[in-house]
Amino acid sequence: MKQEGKKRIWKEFQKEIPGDHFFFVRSCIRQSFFPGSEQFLIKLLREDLGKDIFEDPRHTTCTGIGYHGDVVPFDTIQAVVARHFALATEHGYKDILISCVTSFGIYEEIVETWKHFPETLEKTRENLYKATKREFEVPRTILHTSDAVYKFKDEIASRARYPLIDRLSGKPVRAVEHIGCHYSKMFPKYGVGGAEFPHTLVGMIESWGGEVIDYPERRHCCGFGFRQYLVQANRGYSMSNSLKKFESMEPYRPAFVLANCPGCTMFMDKWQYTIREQEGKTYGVNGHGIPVLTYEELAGLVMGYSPWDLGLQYHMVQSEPLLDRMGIPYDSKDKYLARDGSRMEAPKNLINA
Amino acid sequence: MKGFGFSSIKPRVIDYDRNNRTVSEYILEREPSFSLCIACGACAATCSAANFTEMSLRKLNIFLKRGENDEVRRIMNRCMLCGKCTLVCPRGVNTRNVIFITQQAFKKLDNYAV
Amino acid sequence: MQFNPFVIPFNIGLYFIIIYCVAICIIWFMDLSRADKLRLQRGFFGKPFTRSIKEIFTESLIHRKIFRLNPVLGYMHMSLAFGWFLLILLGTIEADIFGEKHLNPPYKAIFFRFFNPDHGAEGFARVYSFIMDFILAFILSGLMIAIIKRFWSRIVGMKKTTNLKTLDRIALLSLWLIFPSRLLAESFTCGAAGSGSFLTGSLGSFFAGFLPAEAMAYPFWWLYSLSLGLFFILLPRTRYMHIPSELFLIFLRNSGVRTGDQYGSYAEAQVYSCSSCGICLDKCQLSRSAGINDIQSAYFVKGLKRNDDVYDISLNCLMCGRCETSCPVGIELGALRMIQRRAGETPEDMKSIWTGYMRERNQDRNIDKEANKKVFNYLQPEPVVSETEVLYFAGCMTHLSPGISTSMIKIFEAAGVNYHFMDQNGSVCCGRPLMLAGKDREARELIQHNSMAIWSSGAKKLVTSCPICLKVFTESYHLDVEVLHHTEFICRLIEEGRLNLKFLNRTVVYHDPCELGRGLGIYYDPRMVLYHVARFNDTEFERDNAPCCGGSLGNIRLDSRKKTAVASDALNDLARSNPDFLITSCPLCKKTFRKVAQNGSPEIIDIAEIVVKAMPPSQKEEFRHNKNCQREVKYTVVK
Amino acid sequence: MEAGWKHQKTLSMPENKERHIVVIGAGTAGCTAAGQLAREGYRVSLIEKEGRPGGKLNSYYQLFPDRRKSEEVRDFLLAEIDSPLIILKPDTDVESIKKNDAKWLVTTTRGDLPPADAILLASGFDLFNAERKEEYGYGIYDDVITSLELEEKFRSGSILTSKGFPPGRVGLVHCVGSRDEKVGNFHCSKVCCVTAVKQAIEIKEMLPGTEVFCFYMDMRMFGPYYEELYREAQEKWAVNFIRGKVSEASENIEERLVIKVEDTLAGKPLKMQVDLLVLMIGMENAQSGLRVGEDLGLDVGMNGFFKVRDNHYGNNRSNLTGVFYAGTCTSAMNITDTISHARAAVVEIDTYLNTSGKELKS
Repeated sequence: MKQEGKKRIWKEFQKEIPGDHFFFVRSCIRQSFFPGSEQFLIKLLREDLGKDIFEDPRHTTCTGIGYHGDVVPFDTIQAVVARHFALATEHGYKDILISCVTSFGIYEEIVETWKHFPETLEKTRENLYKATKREFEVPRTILHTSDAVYKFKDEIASRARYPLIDRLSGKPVRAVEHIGCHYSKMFPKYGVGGAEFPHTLVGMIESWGGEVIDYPERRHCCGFGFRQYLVQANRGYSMSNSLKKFESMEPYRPAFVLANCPGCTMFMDKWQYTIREQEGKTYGVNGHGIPVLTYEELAGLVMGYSPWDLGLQYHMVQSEPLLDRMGIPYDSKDKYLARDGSRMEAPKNLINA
Repeated sequence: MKGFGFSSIKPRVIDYDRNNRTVSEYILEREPSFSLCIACGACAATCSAANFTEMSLRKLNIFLKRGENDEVRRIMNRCMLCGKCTLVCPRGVNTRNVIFITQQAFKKLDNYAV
Repeated sequence: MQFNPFVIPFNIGLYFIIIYCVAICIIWFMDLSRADKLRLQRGFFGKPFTRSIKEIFTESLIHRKIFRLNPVLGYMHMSLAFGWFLLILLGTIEADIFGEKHLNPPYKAIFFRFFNPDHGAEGFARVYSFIMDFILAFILSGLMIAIIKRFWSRIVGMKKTTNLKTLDRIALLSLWLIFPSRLLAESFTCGAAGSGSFLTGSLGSFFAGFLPAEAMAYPFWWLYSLSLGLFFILLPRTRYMHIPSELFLIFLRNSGVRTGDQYGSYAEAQVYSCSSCGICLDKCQLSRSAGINDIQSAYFVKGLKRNDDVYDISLNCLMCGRCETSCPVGIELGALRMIQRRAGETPEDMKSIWTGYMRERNQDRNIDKEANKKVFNYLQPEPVVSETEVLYFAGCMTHLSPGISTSMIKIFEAAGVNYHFMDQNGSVCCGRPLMLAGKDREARELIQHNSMAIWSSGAKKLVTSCPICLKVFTESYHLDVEVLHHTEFICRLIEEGRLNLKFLNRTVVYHDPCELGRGLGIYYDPRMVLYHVARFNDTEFERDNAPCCGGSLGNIRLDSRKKTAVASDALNDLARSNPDFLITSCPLCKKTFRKVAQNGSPEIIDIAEIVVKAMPPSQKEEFRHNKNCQREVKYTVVK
Repeated sequence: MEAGWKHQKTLSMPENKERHIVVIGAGTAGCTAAGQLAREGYRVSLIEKEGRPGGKLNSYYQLFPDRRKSEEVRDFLLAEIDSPLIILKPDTDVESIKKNDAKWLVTTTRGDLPPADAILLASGFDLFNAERKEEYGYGIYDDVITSLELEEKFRSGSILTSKGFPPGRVGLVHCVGSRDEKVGNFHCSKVCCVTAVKQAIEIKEMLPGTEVFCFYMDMRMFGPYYEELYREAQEKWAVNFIRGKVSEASENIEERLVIKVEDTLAGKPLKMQVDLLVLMIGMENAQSGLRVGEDLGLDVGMNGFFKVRDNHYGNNRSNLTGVFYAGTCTSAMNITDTISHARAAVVEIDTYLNTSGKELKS
């Protein structure tokens, strides 16, 4: 495989990422399943990098799940998104930083629609005004949080205390990345590196000292597919897609999966449990599962923050094997400490625990 | 195994590298015209059995060449060997013999003779 | 002197072959089905016996059929068979009259001259030895031809001759040696004794002139005896086994035993009765047009004899029946092939040569594991139709040549026939193609299905346009309706005056489809019809000698190029007289011929189509207004 | 619709030798036209950006359908332009073309040319840049190559994978950059199908043991003996044809290519490993030609090729009087059609220059 070939493509798809003043909108899944990530993102940008990231408490879900589940019509979701833009406009922000790839895709879709069909923009302005007396400007850039982390990946690398190096062999830790479909498959120009060979996560892993594996089913969807997982009977379809990916990555023995989409992260993490129960199989080395991390979690680890503060313990697949590899010290006792210092009951059936 | 109310689905994909294509080779060396099929479907359109079933010599041809043997088993015996297909084939494939040998081959294959 | 060691080889051979023949006949008899046993017994003490004797005389000795086919060949066979027969017969009588005592052992008759070099040269004795010499000369002349045929087959007007295996060669050699050695042996003896007639006598005296005849004679008597003995010993493993087995076969046949659909005594008797004369080779269009020279019946039967795997050979045949009609021994070659097709491939353990002397039976070759599994279970019963007089079954192939079915509809309408188009929306196959592929069990299912449909219709007549269907309807269906091919049906309509046709002033030749002609012997009706409508040209390629179009479903293996080759040769033959039309009465033949038709060749149409051409316009239109007209809208579009 | 030209054609009119025609591009079309023009007595300047004439023929191995060596045709072209009336200018690019009443003033990188009476644009085609079809990973996976690179392998006499082994299985992907809205090409490049069939046969000739697969959308065997070649590939060489456009390629752990394609005739997706993946890249209007066209103000059709005056009877004429087209700058063509088209162009020019009143009546 020729790296320069990929680099050539990455050059073609470089997107403009502003360095400061982000209007932050959250992800439903992330804040409920691994809140540590978003928490750390804000800390990272505000405190460590000293950037201005603003979050308006009045902002809501983008209703994307409803939209893809065919219960929210396009006009409605346009209005909801427009409302977020209005909030941004009110606070004078031009760059929206979106925590969820689904939302990200929807924002892109809507902005593109407005570009090609200006009348829909007018209609939305009208709808929004009627409903909320709010007005808005279309933001300058639409960013995914992974874009922001990508932007500062080298600064993070410069503060790295535990770079992605295998403590035993001294070799780079080998990992696979998974890009959410709605990040760049719909509009390659919005994704760093385009649709076929996105650079977002590859860039992070490589600049933090790791090595990325390109495996046959890399491009394949994790199976999240709203219609599939929303109906219990259809979840087999959803799971089979993840299964396909794991089967395909297994021979490469990846140390972890890095994903930039809430849905992908959640499902590739949780399906490993289901698959173990149903097929009796796990895909990591010596019977372990493969930890699935968000880029914030990875950044945190690299920068030396405590895995429990980052919320790694809330994953189905526990990351101890990875921590050992990276030589990150931890104390499993502190995993489930409550605010008052008392220990909470640990969850059952975890993998790698 | 726990009851999840769902389970994983067997992939539909034709895994060319895993499939067993010995039958196709068996046929090819006995009926070379087998290779000439362009899947125009004339045979399937005129087929007497296709009136009543999903029998399609066009598909049979493809499935054989891909080694999708279960698919072939499913339909091959529906043929009445009436020979209309042979008359309409634009490539002069001896279609009747193709099916005839296919049935023969699977008899052997299923007795582990092929 | 009544004995001499040199007769021993002959005796051994003779007694071996007699025992063998008796034994095999017993085995064959035992293997017959009960019914056949009874038939044979009844046959043996009844009219069939005399018929058999007559046939044995005309066919096995005189070889009448071969004579008709090819006089030279006929003479050759006759001289050898009949001549030898006379030689033995008269020899025995001779030994009886002139010998010292009556009732001699067989060798006495054969080597009579040796034991009685001279029994007088006057009166009756002189005449008798003349006769004996004459017969010998007769045989030798035949032998001469045989030898010539072997090396320059064309001289006797045969394009091809069977090629032999080693054992056959030895047997042949010994056969060839028998009579020359007898000639020389007798000549020397006579030369020494100064006896003998025009052949042995003169030749003997000539030799005696410069050779020690007395001494020379003895070795030749040895040679004579040896070659006889060897010939007899080898007989069962060579084609000459046909001589004894044909006798048995004739008895069986005349008492009404038939091949049936399983391998058994009759089949085996037939196999052994094949003399590999090779007459079938010239008849086979595959050798002539397609350059296939290893599947002809002679080779097929030989393969059976040797227990080779002849499955592929059996499949690679048009089943046109040309060889069968020409076989002088009257072997049911088609039936034998069908048995093999049903049996499938010959398992290895069946192929051993050494089972030769006491051949294994292979009835139970075809054990089908899923024998009870239905394959066409998807067929739904046909809707019951209202009372009709005639049920019309076009057949699969006719649907690819709709000119025929539309013409038939016109004819029905014109003649005011109350009919129902049974397979208007596509037919369920009649089952014949499956049978031809040796899949009788599957065919049965289709037969069952169609039978139900036909019964339920309550029709009196079943008319089909496809000879293939017709064949299976008549032979394998058990129907309470009269089954007719459309040629027959049209013929009747004409004879009943229900169709008035104008005479087309065009010349036509007729091609007899295999299944219709040789298959079912329907030769009269199509010709009757054609006499009515056009100027009928006879060709030499008619009736039994009609060529196969090459498209036959009988051949599973033949590829399309070779089919085309067969078709175009056949078409050229038929079209020699440049007629306006080549008429056939089989949709498959029609399509096959059309494929190879040049712009020079005649228009190829079905008999039904020319009949429609011959209808006066008024009648052509009539069907539109006819009361019986069904689905008139559908059929107003015939142009 | 414009009125036809007056038909008063005569062989090599005496005044022709005063006339000068600039032919841009010395490929198949350019050389043929130049030669024919010289035969008609015209003075010709033949401009070629490459070092030598012959165009793409210099890089092909054998030509379909009769598999003759491409050099043969190339040499025929060289013979065509071997004439005192033709001045060949290799390594030369057109800088500008100005119209001065009836004359054309052509400035090249090697100085000005004498005023020309007509311009013949024979700038030919560029092959589609396979990198634009990212999903096939051309330039990323070592064993993904283009049809042109395969031709070079044929010329070198050995077909090896990047690891230096003869490939056990080769896949040929039709319609790469043709009939593909995703890369903005709606047109069919016509010759790729038959090229694929030809190359499949050539692979089989060199490596009889190799499995060869053609992945096609439609088999467009438009020319004489193309269908026969297709049949030969199936019958004699056992080349496999799978109807379906390859969707993506990737590498497995043995670094063997894995391709995904919908087997549209089986109605199922198909997954297969191949050692070599050949992309049958299509034709696009040459960039060099487009630059000239832009400079002149020539119309470009929606397929990116130059727009001819009339698709049926004016397909050598441009929207400018005195500027003519020959060959693949107007549409995808095979060599046979290109040569005919070039010859037709000469007739057009000749008729144009020798009819009363040089202006087009339209």
